[in-house]
Amino acid sequence: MAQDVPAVAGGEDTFPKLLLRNARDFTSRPAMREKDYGIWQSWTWGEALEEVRALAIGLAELGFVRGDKVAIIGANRPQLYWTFCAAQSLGGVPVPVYKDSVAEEMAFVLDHAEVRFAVVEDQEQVDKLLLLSDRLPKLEHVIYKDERGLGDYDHTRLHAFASVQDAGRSAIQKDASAIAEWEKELSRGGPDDISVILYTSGTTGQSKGVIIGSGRAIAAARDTVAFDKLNEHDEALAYLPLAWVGDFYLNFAQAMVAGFCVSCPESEDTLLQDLREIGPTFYFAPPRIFENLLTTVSIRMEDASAAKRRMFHYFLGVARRVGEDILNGRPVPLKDRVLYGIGRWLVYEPLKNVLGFSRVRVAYTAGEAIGPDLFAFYRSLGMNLKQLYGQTEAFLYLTAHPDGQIRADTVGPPMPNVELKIAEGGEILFKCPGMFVGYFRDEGRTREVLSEDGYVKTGDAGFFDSEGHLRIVDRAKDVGHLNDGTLYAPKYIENKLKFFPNIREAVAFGHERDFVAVFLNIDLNAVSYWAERNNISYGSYQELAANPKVYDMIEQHIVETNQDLASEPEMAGAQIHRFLILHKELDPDDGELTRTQKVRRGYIAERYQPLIDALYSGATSQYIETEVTFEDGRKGMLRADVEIRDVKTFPVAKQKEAAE
Amino acid sequence: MQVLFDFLIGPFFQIFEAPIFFVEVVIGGMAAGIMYALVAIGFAVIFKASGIVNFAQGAMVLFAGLTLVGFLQMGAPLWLALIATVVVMVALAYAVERVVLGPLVNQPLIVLFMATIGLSFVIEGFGELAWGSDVHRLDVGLPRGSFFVGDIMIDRFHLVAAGSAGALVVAIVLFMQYTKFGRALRAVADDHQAALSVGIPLRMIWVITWSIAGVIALVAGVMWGTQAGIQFSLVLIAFKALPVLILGGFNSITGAIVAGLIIGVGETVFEVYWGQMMGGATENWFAYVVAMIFLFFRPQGLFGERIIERV
Amino acid sequence: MFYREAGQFKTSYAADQAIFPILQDRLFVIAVLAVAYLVIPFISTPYFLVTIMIPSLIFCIAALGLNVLTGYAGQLSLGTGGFMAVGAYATFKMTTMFPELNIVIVFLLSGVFAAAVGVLFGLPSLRIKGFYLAVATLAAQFFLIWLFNRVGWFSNYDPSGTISMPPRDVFGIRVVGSGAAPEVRYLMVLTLVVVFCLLVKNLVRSRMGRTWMAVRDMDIAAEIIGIRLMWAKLSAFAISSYLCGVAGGLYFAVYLRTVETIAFDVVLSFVVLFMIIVGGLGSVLGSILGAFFITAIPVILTRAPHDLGIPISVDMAQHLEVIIFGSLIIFFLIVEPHGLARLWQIAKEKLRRWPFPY
Amino acid sequence: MRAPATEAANATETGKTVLSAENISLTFGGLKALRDVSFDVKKGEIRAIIGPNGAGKTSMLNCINGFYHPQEGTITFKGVARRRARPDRIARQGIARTFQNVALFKGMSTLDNIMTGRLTKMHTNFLLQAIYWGPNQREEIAHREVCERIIDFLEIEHIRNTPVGRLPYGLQKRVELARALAMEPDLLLLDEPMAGMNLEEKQDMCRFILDTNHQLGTTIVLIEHDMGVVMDLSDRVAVLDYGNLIADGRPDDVQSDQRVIDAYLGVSHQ
Repeated sequence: MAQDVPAVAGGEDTFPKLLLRNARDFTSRPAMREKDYGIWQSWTWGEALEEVRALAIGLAELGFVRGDKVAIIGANRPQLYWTFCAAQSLGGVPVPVYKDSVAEEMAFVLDHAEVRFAVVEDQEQVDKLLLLSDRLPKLEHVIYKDERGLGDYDHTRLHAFASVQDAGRSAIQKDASAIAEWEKELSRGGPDDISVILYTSGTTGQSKGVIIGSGRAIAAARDTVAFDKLNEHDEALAYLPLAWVGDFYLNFAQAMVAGFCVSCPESEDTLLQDLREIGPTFYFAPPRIFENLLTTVSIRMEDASAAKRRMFHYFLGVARRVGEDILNGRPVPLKDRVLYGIGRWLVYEPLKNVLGFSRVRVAYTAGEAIGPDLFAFYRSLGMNLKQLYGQTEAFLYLTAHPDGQIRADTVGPPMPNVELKIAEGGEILFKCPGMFVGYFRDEGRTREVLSEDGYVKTGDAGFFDSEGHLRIVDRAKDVGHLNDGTLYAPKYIENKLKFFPNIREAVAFGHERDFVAVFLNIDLNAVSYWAERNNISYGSYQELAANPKVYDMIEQHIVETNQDLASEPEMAGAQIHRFLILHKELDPDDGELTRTQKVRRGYIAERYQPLIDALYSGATSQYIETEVTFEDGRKGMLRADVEIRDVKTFPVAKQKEAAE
Repeated sequence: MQVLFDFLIGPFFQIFEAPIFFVEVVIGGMAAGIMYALVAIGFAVIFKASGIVNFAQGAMVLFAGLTLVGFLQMGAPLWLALIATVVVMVALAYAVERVVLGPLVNQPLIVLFMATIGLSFVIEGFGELAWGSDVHRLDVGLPRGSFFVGDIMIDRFHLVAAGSAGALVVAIVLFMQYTKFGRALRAVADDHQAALSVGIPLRMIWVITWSIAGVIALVAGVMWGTQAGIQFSLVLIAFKALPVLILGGFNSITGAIVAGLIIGVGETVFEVYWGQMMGGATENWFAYVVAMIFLFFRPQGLFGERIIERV
Repeated sequence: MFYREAGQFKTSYAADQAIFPILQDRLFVIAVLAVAYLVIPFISTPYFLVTIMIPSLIFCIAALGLNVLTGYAGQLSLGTGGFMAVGAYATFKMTTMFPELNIVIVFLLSGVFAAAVGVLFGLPSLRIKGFYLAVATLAAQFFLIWLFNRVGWFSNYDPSGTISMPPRDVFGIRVVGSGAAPEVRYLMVLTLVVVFCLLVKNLVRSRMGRTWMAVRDMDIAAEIIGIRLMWAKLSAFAISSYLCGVAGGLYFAVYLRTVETIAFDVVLSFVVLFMIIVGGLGSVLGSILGAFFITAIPVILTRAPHDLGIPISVDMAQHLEVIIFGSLIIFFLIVEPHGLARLWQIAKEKLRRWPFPY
Repeated sequence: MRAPATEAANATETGKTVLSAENISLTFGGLKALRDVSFDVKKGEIRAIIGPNGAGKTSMLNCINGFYHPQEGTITFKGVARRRARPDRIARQGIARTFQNVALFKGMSTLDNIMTGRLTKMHTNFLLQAIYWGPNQREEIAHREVCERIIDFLEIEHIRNTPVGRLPYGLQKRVELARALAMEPDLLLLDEPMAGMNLEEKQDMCRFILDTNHQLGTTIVLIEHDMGVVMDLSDRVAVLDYGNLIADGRPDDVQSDQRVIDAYLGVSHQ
């Protein structure tokens, strides 16, 4: 592709400069789209430049000067993306903020970032800011994109986006040199400019403002653009939160570098429809979304005629069997090739079409571990779905799957120009092109995350497998050791278990113990469905969970898990020796899970102390009484004899056989 | 000039020159009119009860006629043939209710109207399939020939026709007035809830109306048959009932009779005194054009209630 | 399952309002046209062209016309036969008076006469609706037939009132009259159908179409949004009769070639009415489907028995035909009041959603 | 920061009279629907007509937009007095309305229904329409844009292409309002815009009516049973009872008017 040579090789070191380049090289190619008034309103790079310029000059008219911070709050809208660029062009710093963050949070960020300007989407955000106005002395101007309902607000500090742009345009009208002025101001920008400050809601305490330097950001973006051969002919759908590094990276930085077109959906409720219409060629989504899509697929199929259903599942079976191999060009018997061909016509392509994935060339998922089956499902349809691992501090990419070496259980090898190393204790450290400059107004914590030799601590634990692919194991602080010193990563094991549809929750123990043992929750839906087919009758979750047949099934799963673990030298030591199925479902109401469904290991450990003791005392069953809270808030006592089983473990495999 | 005279004045001279002939023409027209009225009454009854314009009425006339002839040809005595035919017509009514009206119950009337167009094809085709499509003579021994009142010749058959029409009307009126069903029918005409309150299921009422229409069709069939023989043209002649209805107003039986007479007389007189100049056969369209012009000025017909539109 | 709509997004209202917004549909239509123009004329027998294709196509135009009036503007008409007759006799008179006049132009002009007559007989629609109107239109039907039958001038004083089409050429090719090749006649009619379908489709998706549909769906509401009922209804009558007129001209000149007025009697009106009921009221596609369906049925019914070797007398077949006709009408009114067009729609939706049921 | 409703009211009180009805009397056969009713509508205000069932509210609207022709009295709209004008004429003069029981075109999609509101503003002749491409398409698109603005304004994007017949009642009412707005009327008549709506739908509808009045500056006359709504929305209220105008003025005054109270108590058993 000749066109994207400039994209990769060009010397621009700020995004506004890239904008100028794109406006020059891709003048009439689409830069942005937004579903509005029933059609996809489009802006070419040429028009985008005009919009940004008008806005920038308009902002300058309002007194925006180099170094000013502008908060950007709202859904994915072209105007907001332009604001990033306009601010940067004036040497200002965009600070995107999660639009649904509570007033408290918002107040902190805006105050901490010392924003003078805020560009927001609509009345809702304006009202929020007006509420906080007395706590934000530095905030001078609020600019809103959507004029609805704001007609009779007091406009001394409030401006309509359009009016700001008009101010800019009339300024240009008055004297054309304004453009030159602006471009001069723009050209003063350099690689050391701050291109954005991204506030990460840190797992602990106040959120931190990650400073991304513009030179580094562009360097990083260039690497990844080249890595996936993105170019101005690609299409992306911008639906991720503006304030998240991913969105800024994928839909702003990469778009600027590669010059591809970014489309903004009409609204959250029309997202799927819009996705289908646009049919992006470059797509990113967290596993959760892929999972939901798959669920809706299966649900909708449930209502199809029996024949159709059989056909559907048959061909999905075919795909599961040979899809991956065919895509990776491995030898496959002719019969299967033919079947896959038919399946592609009858199921895969139509399915992708309905989901809007027909044109996807590169798709990424990241954020959390993705279930192998889920991953395989999309891969086998012929969709190039890959995983990446990254961080805000790294400006996203650290590792990613290169085409052709895709594996569900790894996040791929390091990206070009990324240096990774594993500290003892397993924590992953990195140096990379996009590496952050520091935390805004927070020297202390900046120093904390930097290792003395200048590496950044990710806080994640992981290891490289035989093929040089990185595997994320757990949050570093959660990683522990068995008494014999072998590495033990609860989350890693729990995830492996949770990928079985029948297992809802898993809680692993083993830190400073002799072996790994787990509590399990079965997935009531999946297992009850299974129970019906195997005509097992049961009255309650407790009854079903205690059923020996269920135990057998789950045991099978755990054996498989052990097999799997055994094949990974680093993990082999941490195979599961004993397990039990809890007599009740872990429940936020009982404080066992966080509201976001994360297990509270510590609390569970003390609450079920007797069971844990039993796990390590070798008993085969244990009586326990638990206090539970019912929906209506009443409390009650749950008594049960919980069975405990030993599980077969496997010798450490010497070296693992080819990835399957 | 001459043309104007021929059109506007000439005919009246003729009338005054030969008044007897004129009277006979009028009587002939009345006779024809009664025939139309006989068919029209069939329409009216159904419309009154269900608001449906039963386009198939003409086909029912044909069908009834064919069936009667069919039974007679099988050698059945007249009375038996008549009863059998009535039975058939009732069966037909029932079938229609089951197959056509039932499923279409909440559809707009215009849809039902179109359905009856289809129905008329089915009935007609069915009748001819069963009894053959060639012209059948029908002679149920009605008096033929004519006698003189003064200088005016009167056809006995016409009297019979008039008589039976009258009888039919009286019968229907009595039925409406003095029977439970009749009251129910009137209720339906007003509104369906009321009908249900009378305690007769709507569908039942429809069967009954259609049966009545069937019987009327039979009478009409006999009359037409005796005069012209049973043949496909009956369906077309039944078309004439439509303008008659419009003139008379759909739900008025008296209206149907009066209008029938007006049309009958009108078209005959027009044909005799004016039609010739225009190449004849004007009765093919006279009725419709009259109806059309009439509708333009009085959409609800002579005896129909005013149509008021609610907003 | 053939649809690949992902990525087919509209960036302009023009694209969004296209007749076939979906790529696959456009391809399908092109394919159909290609077959109609490039394949059918060369592979099919004259019998097939003359007994099925030509009449079907001609009726497409008539059905289109009636559909404008009844399907879109909601004015029920039983006068189609009459209006077609106007077209037929206009064609005959014009082409005999001015033999030099290009026959295609003659066809198009004869529609104008029909339109005028249509407006005249449409006047009652200003006062009356639905069934009443139907009867009023019967007046047109019967009066017109009578007129052409009785007034010798129309048939150039042919004793039996029959008119027959003299041969005419276009660019040296014999298109009508004796010696006109079926293929040529077919292609000419086909072209006219394609053109008229396009024009009508454009009309009904523009102001006019919306005006008609508004009047059809609720005339009171139509009035309060400023629609002049008279104008709306008469325009529907005019355009409808125009199309019927053209169809009538073709029916006479291209299909029958020699006709008596009886050919245009009320039965013809019903046949066309059935076409739009079976095909689908208020749908251009429906008009086409209906026309082919209703034209094909008799041919099939008359042929089927002897093809299947069932001994069945001719008039037996006729009666069956009549019955099946009627039954179809009732069937469609009950099962699918929107006719074949709707069935097609449903099938298409299924394909678009494939493999999902909804 | 929102300007209090009273201010807006004051602003409009001074507005000049758009429509005035003088001594209107309407009778059907024997029944007197309206007895010598006079009232006026000022530019930019929201005018409510209330009253017990059968008080003649709808008849009043029907007189205003020409369905009924009062036997006595004159209606003056934009300074032009008129008698017996046809509804479509009046519509073209700039009066739009919605109905108590929605009067949408059931056979058409939401968008087409709204587009019908533009019919009077479209002018290409039928030949150009038949050709479509060219002037007609330009016109179509121009008006489509207007309708899309309205769709966006009333937040009905998601049902743009749904046949209105399939919509729930609440949405149908909204579409009907959209169609009326598409006519860009000077005077908008709303006949019980919130009848049969749940609370949420009512709140939305209130918002839309206010926005219409504030942002588009449309003058509105509305009939409504929900007293709360009337009192919040309207600048002035006219009260009808058995065809007589028994009170007319600011909401709070009317509310406290004895005859009004009686009228309502009087019909409470109905």
